[in-house]
Amino acid sequence: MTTATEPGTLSAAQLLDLYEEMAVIRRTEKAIQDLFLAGFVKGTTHLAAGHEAVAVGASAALRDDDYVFATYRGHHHAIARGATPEECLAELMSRATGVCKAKGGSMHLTKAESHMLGSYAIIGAHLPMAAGAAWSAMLRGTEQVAVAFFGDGATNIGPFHEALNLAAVWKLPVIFVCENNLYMEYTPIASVTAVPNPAADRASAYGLTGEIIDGNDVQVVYDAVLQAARRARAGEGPSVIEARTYRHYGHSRTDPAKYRPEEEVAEWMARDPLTLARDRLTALGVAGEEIDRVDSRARQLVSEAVDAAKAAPEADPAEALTDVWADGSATWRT
Amino acid sequence: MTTATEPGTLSAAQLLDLYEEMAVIRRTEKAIQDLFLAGFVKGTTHLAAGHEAVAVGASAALRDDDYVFATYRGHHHAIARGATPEECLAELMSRATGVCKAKGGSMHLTKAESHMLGSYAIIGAHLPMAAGAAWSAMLRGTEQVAVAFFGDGATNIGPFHEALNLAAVWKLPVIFVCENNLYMEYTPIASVTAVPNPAADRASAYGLTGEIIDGNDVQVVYDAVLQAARRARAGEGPSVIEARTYRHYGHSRTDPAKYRPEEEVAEWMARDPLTLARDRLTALGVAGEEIDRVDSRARQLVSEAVDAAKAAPEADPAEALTDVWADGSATWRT
Amino acid sequence: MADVTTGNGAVTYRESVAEGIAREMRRDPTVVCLGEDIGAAEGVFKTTVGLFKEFGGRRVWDTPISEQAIVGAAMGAAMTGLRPVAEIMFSDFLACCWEHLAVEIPKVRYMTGGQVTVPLVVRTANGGGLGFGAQHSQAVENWAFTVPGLKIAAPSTPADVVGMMASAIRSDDPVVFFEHKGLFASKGAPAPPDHVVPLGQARIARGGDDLTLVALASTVPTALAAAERLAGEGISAEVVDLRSLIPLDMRTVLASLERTSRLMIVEENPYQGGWGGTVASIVADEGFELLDAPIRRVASECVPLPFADRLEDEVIPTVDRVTDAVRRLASY
Amino acid sequence: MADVTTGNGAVTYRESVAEGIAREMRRDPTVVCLGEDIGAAEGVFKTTVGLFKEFGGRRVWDTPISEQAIVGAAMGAAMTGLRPVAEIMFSDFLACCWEHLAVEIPKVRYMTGGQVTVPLVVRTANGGGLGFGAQHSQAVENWAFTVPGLKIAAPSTPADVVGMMASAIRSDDPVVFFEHKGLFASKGAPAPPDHVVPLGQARIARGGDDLTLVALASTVPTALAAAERLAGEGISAEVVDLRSLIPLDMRTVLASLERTSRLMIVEENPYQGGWGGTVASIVADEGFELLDAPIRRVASECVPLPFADRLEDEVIPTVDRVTDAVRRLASY
Ligand SMILES: Cc1ncc(C[n+]2csc(CCOP(=O)(O)OP(=O)(O)O)c2C)c(N)n1
Ligand SMILES: Cc1ncc(C[n+]2csc(CCOP(=O)(O)OP(=O)(O)O)c2C)c(N)n1
Ligand SMILES: [Mg+2]
Ligand SMILES: [Mg+2]
Repeated sequence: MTTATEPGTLSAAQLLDLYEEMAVIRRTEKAIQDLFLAGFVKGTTHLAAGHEAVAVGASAALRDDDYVFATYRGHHHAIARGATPEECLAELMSRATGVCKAKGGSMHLTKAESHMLGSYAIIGAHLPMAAGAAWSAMLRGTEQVAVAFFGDGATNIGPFHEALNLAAVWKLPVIFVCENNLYMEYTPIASVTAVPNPAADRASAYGLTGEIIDGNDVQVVYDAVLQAARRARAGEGPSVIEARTYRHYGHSRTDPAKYRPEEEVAEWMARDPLTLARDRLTALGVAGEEIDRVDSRARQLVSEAVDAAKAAPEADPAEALTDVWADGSATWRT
Repeated sequence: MTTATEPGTLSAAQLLDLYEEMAVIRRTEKAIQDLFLAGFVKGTTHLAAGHEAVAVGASAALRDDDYVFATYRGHHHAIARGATPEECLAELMSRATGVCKAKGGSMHLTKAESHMLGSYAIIGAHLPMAAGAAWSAMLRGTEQVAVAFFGDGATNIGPFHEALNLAAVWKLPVIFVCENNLYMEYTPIASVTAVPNPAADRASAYGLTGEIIDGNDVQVVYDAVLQAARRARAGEGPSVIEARTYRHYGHSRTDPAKYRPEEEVAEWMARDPLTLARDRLTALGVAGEEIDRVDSRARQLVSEAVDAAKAAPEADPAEALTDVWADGSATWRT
Repeated sequence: MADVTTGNGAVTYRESVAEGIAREMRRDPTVVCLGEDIGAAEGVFKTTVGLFKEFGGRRVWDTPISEQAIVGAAMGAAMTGLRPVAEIMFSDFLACCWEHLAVEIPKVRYMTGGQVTVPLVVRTANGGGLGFGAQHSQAVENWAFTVPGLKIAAPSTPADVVGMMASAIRSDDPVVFFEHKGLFASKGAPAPPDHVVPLGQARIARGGDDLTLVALASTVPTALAAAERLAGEGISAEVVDLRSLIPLDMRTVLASLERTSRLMIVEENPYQGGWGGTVASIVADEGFELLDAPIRRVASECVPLPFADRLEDEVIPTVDRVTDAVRRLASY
Repeated sequence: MADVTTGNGAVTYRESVAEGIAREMRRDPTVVCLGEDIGAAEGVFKTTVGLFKEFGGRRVWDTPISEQAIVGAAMGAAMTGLRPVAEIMFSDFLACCWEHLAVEIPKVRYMTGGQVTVPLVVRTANGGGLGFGAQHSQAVENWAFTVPGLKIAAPSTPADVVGMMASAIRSDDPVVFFEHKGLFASKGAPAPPDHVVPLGQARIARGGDDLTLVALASTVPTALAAAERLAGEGISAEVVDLRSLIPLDMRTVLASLERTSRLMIVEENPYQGGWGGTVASIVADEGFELLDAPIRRVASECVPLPFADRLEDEVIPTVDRVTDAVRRLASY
């Protein structure tokens, strides 16, 4: 991961790295959609295509040992924090080589060894966990930061409130990043939320300032998270960042997202995070062919990952009865 | 109940009625404390002495068919909404004549026939219920209002957040009245809350304005609730009122409340709601003897209530196995 | 999960949910629905299709993601003249409003000495078998079963969905109504007009003499399929569909045992703390003398639900597991 | 509830809670406590007396009334190097954080394929008998028992409190630690230094030949008092203190039954969905041939807890009810 030290100072090379990560995520999501339709991926999926800049920009602004907690829409965060497309695809395709041994699935991608501490499928649940990880970092004196990514819809559930209050009172090094994509499932967020900016407009209820940013611009996300992380490490407590973004697919599975007005979709598609990053790269003098090269490298990487995942052995049924307890077993009685 | 029609227009006679209600509550709380120490009241109690003006002022501003939901510290609300001291005392003394047949106890005083829909002992639980009652009133077109009374400590729990958001989004005729007595149990509320005014400073997170009022001045409470109720009936949605007040006893049972600074206690004792009301009455030209007469009537009423409750038969053990289901039974299997 | 098809005119379990609610909404104007995405979107499981269109936004309310507010508001509304039907999308999310469901709703009538009545229904999609992973696949009917004061419905057929929905909505007591995700696509005979199935009456889903299989919701088709297979081997299994856990119809179970003398309980919730434990304990007490063999329970393994199909099949009762277990019990 | 006094040097169950925590906090600097009013106020049940004084505000944290944040933060901290001990004041309030306790904490290890470990303890005051009413008196050990992935401790003596607290805090698995409100004032022998009682090992609290009483926490003294009374009538009851529900020590129960052939389970949680159902069902399966009589369960009635003492005594298992039930079972 490429880390600048000051906001606004990402070099062309650094930005190109971030572009590549976003392209990899985008290709992976596309692959997953295809694999789902082809019956290789079971259950459900919540694709994050369109949200890439949030994950990649934030991740680049963090230390490798900072903690990340994500939602069921978490493929982008898993990959941005070091899970490979192959192990994610293998997970979704129920392979033994899946990042969670095919026991988690799409909604629970986790890469603990790189401090990506999980994807959680109950709305709001992981906000207190992130506060707890930050509390732990604070007590252990490690200057680590914890980040919780969550949707606009999550701002209306109880744990959001409890986590933000606790974090503020204890001045915890935690960053709450709302990926506001304007919808909770099929319902426009405005129709079920009492304030226009679901996260930012509530920061003051916890004595915090809320920041609304362009979640499709990787540079902007990077800057905002870098500064929030700096405040957190300096003991200045939590931050609330509301990153406005948009999903390219429906909410889950085969949802065609017909409930979204066409103009809205068109407007946001024009603001695709990959397009915005490409524009920035061009402005920094990076040649189109160079970006294309990166693009085809991403395509190549994901296509190999798909093949490898397909070729991997299916999950072992014996795994069903392991990993409940720390001793590896599932034994609950004598 | 005596109801003025405009804020600030309570007559001396009306105010004297409210004074009397407060005096009755105060005497009842004192009686309960004594009965607890004498072993007549089992379990626990959370006395509301000091909070009388909130219950009495609010109640006077409401229609008889408006709904009230209270907490485990709810004796004052039960009495203000029409439960008699005798049936409350009987409840606490485990008598068959208790307002809940001695099945509820101190924390659950309820007088449904006068729309006092219960006292709830899990912090925050009743805020969504009040929203639901308001929703029901709205749908039934009755112009009833629902009021939830709760403590400062309750503002940090999830249901507070969910209830306020839902109420605001649905524009429900509900009034959220926080009795901010500066402590959650033994802990100063400021030490666990991210904003100085736990309820009022959060109203904006739901697009509402929060009002901070003197909860010890019955006229002030009356005015604030009257206006909130008017807004609610006019379809203007929920209100948040933070009434600053203070408890005269400890949190519960025999808590001597040593954690409160002496000067703070003294300051608030000087602002006893009964004293403030007496001052207002005097200013309105009511003679001291008249107030004293009211006081002794209250003392008399409560002392008779204590005697009657003591003389009442003990709760019938057979009652343990009734009232689970609407058919009166507790039968769960064939 | 096997679909139970009954030829022409068959309807799905899924559409029967909306049908059951609609029938009651037509009958009684105080019935209102609330939940996430149940209105214009018609529910993530398409179990509220048509309701918003027919009854409009004053009867069908979309909510924020606020399970405590949903169930808490339903309670307040039920206490004040409405009959709310609250949807909690996945039964796993009952955990988010467990306080209201376990500590408020079932206790308020009792603790007020009978002063208030709480006629509400909490509907929820329960159970596994669809690869939704650990947090969207639990069978949690046993959670509700730990709480005195809740009625618990868990239909296994489309007609029962309609008939039990009628009972649930008309009930003056709170009802948790478990709709099984694995059964949504299954088909069966449509409910006749005015169909009402009382809560607390088990149904003999298949007669038999050698052994009694007690099942609920998803495990009814599982038990039936096992019984069908075993019939070919000369083992005659009776299948009792409990239909509801509270009230619990032990009379039907004990009556069946009087003939069969052998009991196997097939439940989807985990073995530890599963409802079958209580059923078994009642039989081991009151039906002790009827028994010719040990009581067996086929329940889910005591692990979270895994994502991969092949793993999930190791955890949830399958026709294979039930068949094997019956063979062993029959030859005891 | 009867106090179990053992003469001089006896300590209370209540003070043993703080002692047990303090011992572990001295041993291991990663042990931290959080909860409402547990710091300077030393806990509403006085079960954290001395901790704030000895370990200070960096180890003992007062929280807002935010049960979800308490347990959720404990989970996040446990995943990142601490061993948090979270207090949920009354076990009824586990309902407020049920989502974290039932759907997050016990599943995260499994659903990540073993990537993370969650070494935390959630301590809580459980049970009735003190006139606290419907929302502060529940025995909810059976709620936890429905959830695979939680260990469940419920000690009945002061020494066990200390020894099991050591095991719970040292455990790399999440443990729900039920402290019984009715036992806080009871006394017993103090725990020796370095006392560790492994989870999952039942204890024969009293030997006997005619019948086995399986008990837990508050029902251990109840069963012992009943056994004492019955001894005078010539009935010799063995009392097994399960100590923990998960792991569940069925070996000890079945071994006892090999001698006594009669089983009665005494549990405080309600009969419907009580843990005794699972114990009974295991015995009715694996111990079927050992049994000379029906399995009986004395549990709480299936109602919310009433306030008045005389009513509460009708609901919760008492020495009288157990004694009567044993007499009937012994003469079966
Ligand atoms: C407590 C809970 N309630 C409901 C759901 C079902 N659900 C899954 S995603 C979702 C919408 C979430 O919207 P948002 O937070 O905006 O995130 P997005 O999906 O847009 O990324 C809902 C309601 C859930 N998972 N958890
Ligand atoms: C969910 C929940 N957590 C904790 C408690 C224990 N408890 C009872 S009263 C109380 C303090 C409440 O403080 P506040 O809301 O300010 O009300 P007050 O008692 O001051 O009137 C606490 C923590 C509870 N009843 N419910
Ligand atoms: Mg969204
Ligand atoms: Mg307070």
